[in-house]
Amino acid sequence: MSNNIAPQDTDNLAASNEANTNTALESEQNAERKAAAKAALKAEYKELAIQGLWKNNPGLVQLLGLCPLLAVTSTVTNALGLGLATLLVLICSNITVSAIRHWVPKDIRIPIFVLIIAAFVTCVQLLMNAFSYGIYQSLGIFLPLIVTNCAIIGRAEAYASKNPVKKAAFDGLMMGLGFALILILLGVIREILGQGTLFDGAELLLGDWATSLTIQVMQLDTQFLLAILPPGAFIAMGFLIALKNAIDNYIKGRHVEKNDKVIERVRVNFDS
Amino acid sequence: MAFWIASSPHNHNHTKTPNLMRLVILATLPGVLAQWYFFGWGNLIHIGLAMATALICEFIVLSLRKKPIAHQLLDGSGLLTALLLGICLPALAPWWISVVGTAFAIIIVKQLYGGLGHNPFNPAMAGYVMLLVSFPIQMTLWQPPLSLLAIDLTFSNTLTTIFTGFTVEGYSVEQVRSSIDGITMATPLDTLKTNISQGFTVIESIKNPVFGDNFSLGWEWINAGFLLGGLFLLAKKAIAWQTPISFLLSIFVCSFIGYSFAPDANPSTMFHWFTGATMLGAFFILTDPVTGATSNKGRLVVGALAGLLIYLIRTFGGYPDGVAFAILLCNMSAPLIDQYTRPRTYGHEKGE
Amino acid sequence: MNILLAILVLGGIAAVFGALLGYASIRFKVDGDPIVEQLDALLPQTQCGQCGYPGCKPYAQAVADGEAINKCAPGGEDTIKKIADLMGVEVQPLDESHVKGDTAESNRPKVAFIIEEDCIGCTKCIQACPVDAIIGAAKQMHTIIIDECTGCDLCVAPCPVDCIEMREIPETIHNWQWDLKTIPVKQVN
Amino acid sequence: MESVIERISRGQFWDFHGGIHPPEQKTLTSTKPIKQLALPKQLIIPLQQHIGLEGDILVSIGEHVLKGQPLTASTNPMEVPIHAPTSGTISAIKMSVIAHPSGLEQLCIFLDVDGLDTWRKRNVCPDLSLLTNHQIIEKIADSGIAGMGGAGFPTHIKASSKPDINFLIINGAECEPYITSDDLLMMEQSIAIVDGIEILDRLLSPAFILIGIEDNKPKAIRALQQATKDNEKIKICVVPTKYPIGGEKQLIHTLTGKEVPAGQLPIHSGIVMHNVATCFAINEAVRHDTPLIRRVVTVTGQALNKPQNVWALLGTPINFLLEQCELEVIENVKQPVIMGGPMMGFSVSSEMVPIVKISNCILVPSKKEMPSAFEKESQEVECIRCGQCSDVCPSNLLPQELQWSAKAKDHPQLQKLNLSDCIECGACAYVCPSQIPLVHYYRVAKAEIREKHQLDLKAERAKVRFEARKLRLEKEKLARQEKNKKAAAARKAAMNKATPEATGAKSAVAAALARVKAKKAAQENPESAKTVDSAEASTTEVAKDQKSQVAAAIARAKAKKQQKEAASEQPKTSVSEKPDNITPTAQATDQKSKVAAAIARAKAKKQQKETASQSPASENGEKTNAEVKVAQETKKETVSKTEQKSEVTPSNSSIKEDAQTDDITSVQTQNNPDTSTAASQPNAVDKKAKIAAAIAKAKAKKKLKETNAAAETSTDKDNG
Repeated sequence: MSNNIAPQDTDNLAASNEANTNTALESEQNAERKAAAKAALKAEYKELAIQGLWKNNPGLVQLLGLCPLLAVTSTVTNALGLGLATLLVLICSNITVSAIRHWVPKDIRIPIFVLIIAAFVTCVQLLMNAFSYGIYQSLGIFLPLIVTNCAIIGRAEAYASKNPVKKAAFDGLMMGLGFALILILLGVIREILGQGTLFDGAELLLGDWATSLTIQVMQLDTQFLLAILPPGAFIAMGFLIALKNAIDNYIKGRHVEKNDKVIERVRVNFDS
Repeated sequence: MAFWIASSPHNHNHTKTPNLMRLVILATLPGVLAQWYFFGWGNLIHIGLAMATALICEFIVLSLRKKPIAHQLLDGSGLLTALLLGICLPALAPWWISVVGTAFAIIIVKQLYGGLGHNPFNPAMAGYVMLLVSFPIQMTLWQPPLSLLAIDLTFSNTLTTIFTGFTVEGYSVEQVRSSIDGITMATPLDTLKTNISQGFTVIESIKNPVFGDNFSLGWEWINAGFLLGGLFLLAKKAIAWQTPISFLLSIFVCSFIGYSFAPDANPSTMFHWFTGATMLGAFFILTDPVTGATSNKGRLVVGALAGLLIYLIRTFGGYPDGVAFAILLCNMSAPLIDQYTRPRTYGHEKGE
Repeated sequence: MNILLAILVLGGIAAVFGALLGYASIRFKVDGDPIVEQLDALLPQTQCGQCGYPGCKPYAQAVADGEAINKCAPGGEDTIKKIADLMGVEVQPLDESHVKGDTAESNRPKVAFIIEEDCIGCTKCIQACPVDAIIGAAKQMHTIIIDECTGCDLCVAPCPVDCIEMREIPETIHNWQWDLKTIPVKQVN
Repeated sequence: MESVIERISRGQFWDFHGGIHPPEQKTLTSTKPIKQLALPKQLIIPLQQHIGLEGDILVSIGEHVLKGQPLTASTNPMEVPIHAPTSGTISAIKMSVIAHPSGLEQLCIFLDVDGLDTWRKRNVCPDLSLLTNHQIIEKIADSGIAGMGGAGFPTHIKASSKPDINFLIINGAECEPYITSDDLLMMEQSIAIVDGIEILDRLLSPAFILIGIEDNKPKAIRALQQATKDNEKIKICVVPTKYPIGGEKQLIHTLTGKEVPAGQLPIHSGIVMHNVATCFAINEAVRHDTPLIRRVVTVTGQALNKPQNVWALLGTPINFLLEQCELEVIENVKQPVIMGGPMMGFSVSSEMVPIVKISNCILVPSKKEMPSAFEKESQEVECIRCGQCSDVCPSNLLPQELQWSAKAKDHPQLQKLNLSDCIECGACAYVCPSQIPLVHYYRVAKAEIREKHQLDLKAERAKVRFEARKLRLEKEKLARQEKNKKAAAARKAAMNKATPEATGAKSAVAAALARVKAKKAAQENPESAKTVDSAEASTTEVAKDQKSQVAAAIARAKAKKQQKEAASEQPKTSVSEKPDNITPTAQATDQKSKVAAAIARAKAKKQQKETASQSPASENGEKTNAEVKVAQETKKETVSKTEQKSEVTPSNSSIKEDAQTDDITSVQTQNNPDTSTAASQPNAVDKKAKIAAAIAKAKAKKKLKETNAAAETSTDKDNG
């Protein structure tokens, strides 16, 4: 659940940028500093992206929000719908939480986060109700349940409440994308195994033009019901996590680095 | 002279797990033969298919896990799983049913949990339940006993039906399953359930030819075969007596209560004992040591619980035969039961 | 009217829960920080300083304050696991700079030993020993109380004549651990 | 109480949980009488043959001992003496492999048998009523009797009278397969056994005496019934044959229906149990003044041509027994030799392992009869939780769960599952279809738990010492500050008032100092003129010696460091062939060596001066040191004396290690011929010679380095 990115404030960087002096030398130095800061910032964003999409993926690693993850991924369309909704809520809530982070008392931050998230979820729900009623219906209860999705409140607590708006937004985007990707991947697996199709019912989400998106991957005589039922989702999820760990181990095995075995020791003495 | 160093005891009674497995496989023989006699070649073909699949799957997983293949492949546990699954399948189910079921049982239920000795669920039953849940149509392709069939089910006919869905002469599975009167038939349990839900009494419904002269044509003899095999295992002390005895007693008590309250809607104990997979479950599946309770008291509790669950599922549940579900539920509760039925150690007060 | 009722009800609920929370915060108040004591109990008490802190207690304090849990080399994986359990964090492998070697031999418990022939009685090791396991006086030969030595090897470095070395505790039938593989099997004739 | 006896007289017993019926194989040996053996050539007598502690050795190498003469003695009640099993000469006292599953060595006395078998003087006691109970117990203790059933608990402790003993149980239930030593003893020596029981009866005065004996020993039962027919108090209880009914707890439960509460001894429940062989030994000791020097050993197994029971002297190496029973040695085939029975015995690792007080059987199975003892590697497969192990466990444990926890090293869970109640009977491993060596897992786990416990204790002690030290250092710091303050104040005061009194005092002190100096000089001159190898090596000399040693040690250490540095630099220079690289390093070493040599020289000079001027002043200080030296020379006595005193343990241990250090230094010095003279004879060498050696060594070093530097590339010559 915890995030390994150390909270860093770029506000003071910006401040230092404003305090430019006129001397050529200093401006040169400033430019250098700027470039360095930019590079650092870039690296930081890159790290955020890696964390969200792979290393700290909310679905695969943090195992957050499993309830909707397993419940609605029977088809790609449903998965996409919920993934987008979650993504939207995550970005918006992260931005808001980050923006008001200096004014939120520590003791009541959780209720406040929940209120913010609930507000955005309601917005998204209303939007979906208005523009893609079909998917709104097929997602059912899981749409309002986004409020209780731990991934969202987890990011608000672990990252957004400690970092500036821009980064929080990016973090929300990446985490949301990571979550949505897993949803879609699971949806693909389950839909192919269960029905042999892909994007079945995409028109519910994307409009009538999307009817043509539906692909018949393979012709099944009978549905493989297990894949569509929740147990199948659990099993598929287990395999996805195993695959992710296997890839990680493989990468780790290739980068075995040897650190110097230096022990910094302290003399256990008190008279010094 | 050189010396062997070993830890005591230096002697052993020379029993081995593979031998135990082989003994259990051997004990299924009467039941399997009865099944062949009454229902034809279908189950034997499925057993063969399942065993081949089991060996292949075990080989693949064991080599992936870098385990001693020769040692574990032939320990008989995988074959036993395949055998039990093959016995349970409907005789005319398509070939891929047994392949998918066995692969699921071996790879996911057994090996992914760590292989022999580590699986919390009985692989055969888990595979069966998976099939039942996933492929309800194929898994109800039960065939009435040969004597009631209009079409002669020879070996070749059965083989082609399993692989293509049609007999050599071109009859479809549905046609094969029809009786002489042209009515599609189901198992006695299924028939009874349907009839009772339609308002027939037990007496009325057992007039259906699938019930035969006694409780259920063919099935009673298959169950008797498994009972025989089970008694053989008991005599050999290969299985603990507590589980099957308490299981059968529990069914007896439940059905007796049901029968005495509403004889019209509840069949007799003998019907419960000798239809479906009761005896197979009692002596071959519930007694699987890996997934059952280990203490004697625990075994009694597990058996009783399984009996109760089977009765409840058969009487009130959505499936006609609840053996597989009941056993999986018991597997789940076995560790908890073990926890609370630990024996008192010598020299300790109770509960110390 | 309805609105008013709703506000009243919600307000009432809020008041009740607030009171409950307030009571709980008083009733279940945790005095002090017992976690340090618990951590200290888990550490092996070799007082070796390999973690970068002067003694086990300071390291326990540091862990409680958020220091990495994987710095105790004498405790090894076992201690790390216990600390992780206590702190509710992930188990980490032993800090790489602390890994001494993979062989079982290098991880066997050792005690310091003074080569008395070479000892000049400088008392430097006595000052270094965190548990007072060395006895001796200035210009007198020193010796180690084997039973008290924690094997921290802090006394090795200060010795000006290199007369202290770490030796493995010899195996006897009293501390033998049923490791049948190590028994030498003799081939006679 | 009555009901117990009623039940027993009806022949009804309680049944304990579990148990197995392994093939008995007792007829291999039970049909032949106990054989008397010829004397072996050499006996190896371990000092410790029982639970408890080693005694102090009474004999020395080369001493001739008589049969029955005690070899060790002690005052500790947990120590049991050992005796010479026959007459002969002590040829060695050294470490040797003993009868222990670890195959580790322990101190043993080697006795070369002279073949005469001469007894020491014995006081045969025809009438026991002349002896007090205390005397009898003393006799038992002096005869070195320890429980002969297997555990080896000192018998005199168990025989000391305690109030309210309900049951004295005599264990004749020899339940392990193959073993028939007690069976044969009961057949042949039933009268003596019953006499021994009567002695125990007198000592303990129990309410009932029960002899538990399995129903597979009909001859022994008949013999005992015959021997006890006059004694109403002794009841012979024929119990069903089942392994492990001969276990103490199991037999108590079978006979009395009582369970010994966990963690308690049977004595707390008013029950005392003795083995039949122990009863026999008690009778021998008390009536015939014969200490425990021999016992019946079953030498059996199908690998032997003549399996039989023998009277073996304690200390007989097993290869002698195997020879006597005609072991078929097959070339290049590993043969398990098991001391004890097949269920609980341990395999021995050497043919020189001696028979001890607890060895009741030597089992040499053939591959056909016990294939599992010949398996190359463990046939272990995964546990399938069949529960057979818990069905046979006599302690009603859950072996399979214990096994999982033992593999996972989950010690709290193991303790929760009562691992400590496991009697290691091996029934679980015997029936396990997965061939899991369960007992071995438990033993390892038990050892780990024990060690963990000890480590915890040690850690706790270290913590306490650490805290104490912290406190002490802080206190000292405060005290020092206080002292400094006071001293400063005093100095100030003294400076301020320079009274005549003060100056007077000062001059008096100065005069005294001068006098002392003069005296010192007077003493010093003749002393230093003398050659040091004069016989009266006084304390001053030792002191000087010490000083020079210090110097030598420093010089040696420095030299070592140099060597190391040089060694570490060598590869560097040899790898890189560029001359630029070599020059600076060579110069650096040169400089270092120069500096080191200079320091060594300076120190040596200083030492010389100091020793010349101030030895008497440091006389007192050095005295203790001299004592240490003396102690080193007479270490044997010190070892034996200091061992009991915990305060001096460190010095004791250091002395023990002394021999080793000598070796090490000599090894070091061999590398460096210059120092060898200085180091190898630390006590006798002239200090000047030593200092000279140190200086010479340093110089040699320097020269070597210089030549190296000059040669620049030829670093490989530097072997110094």
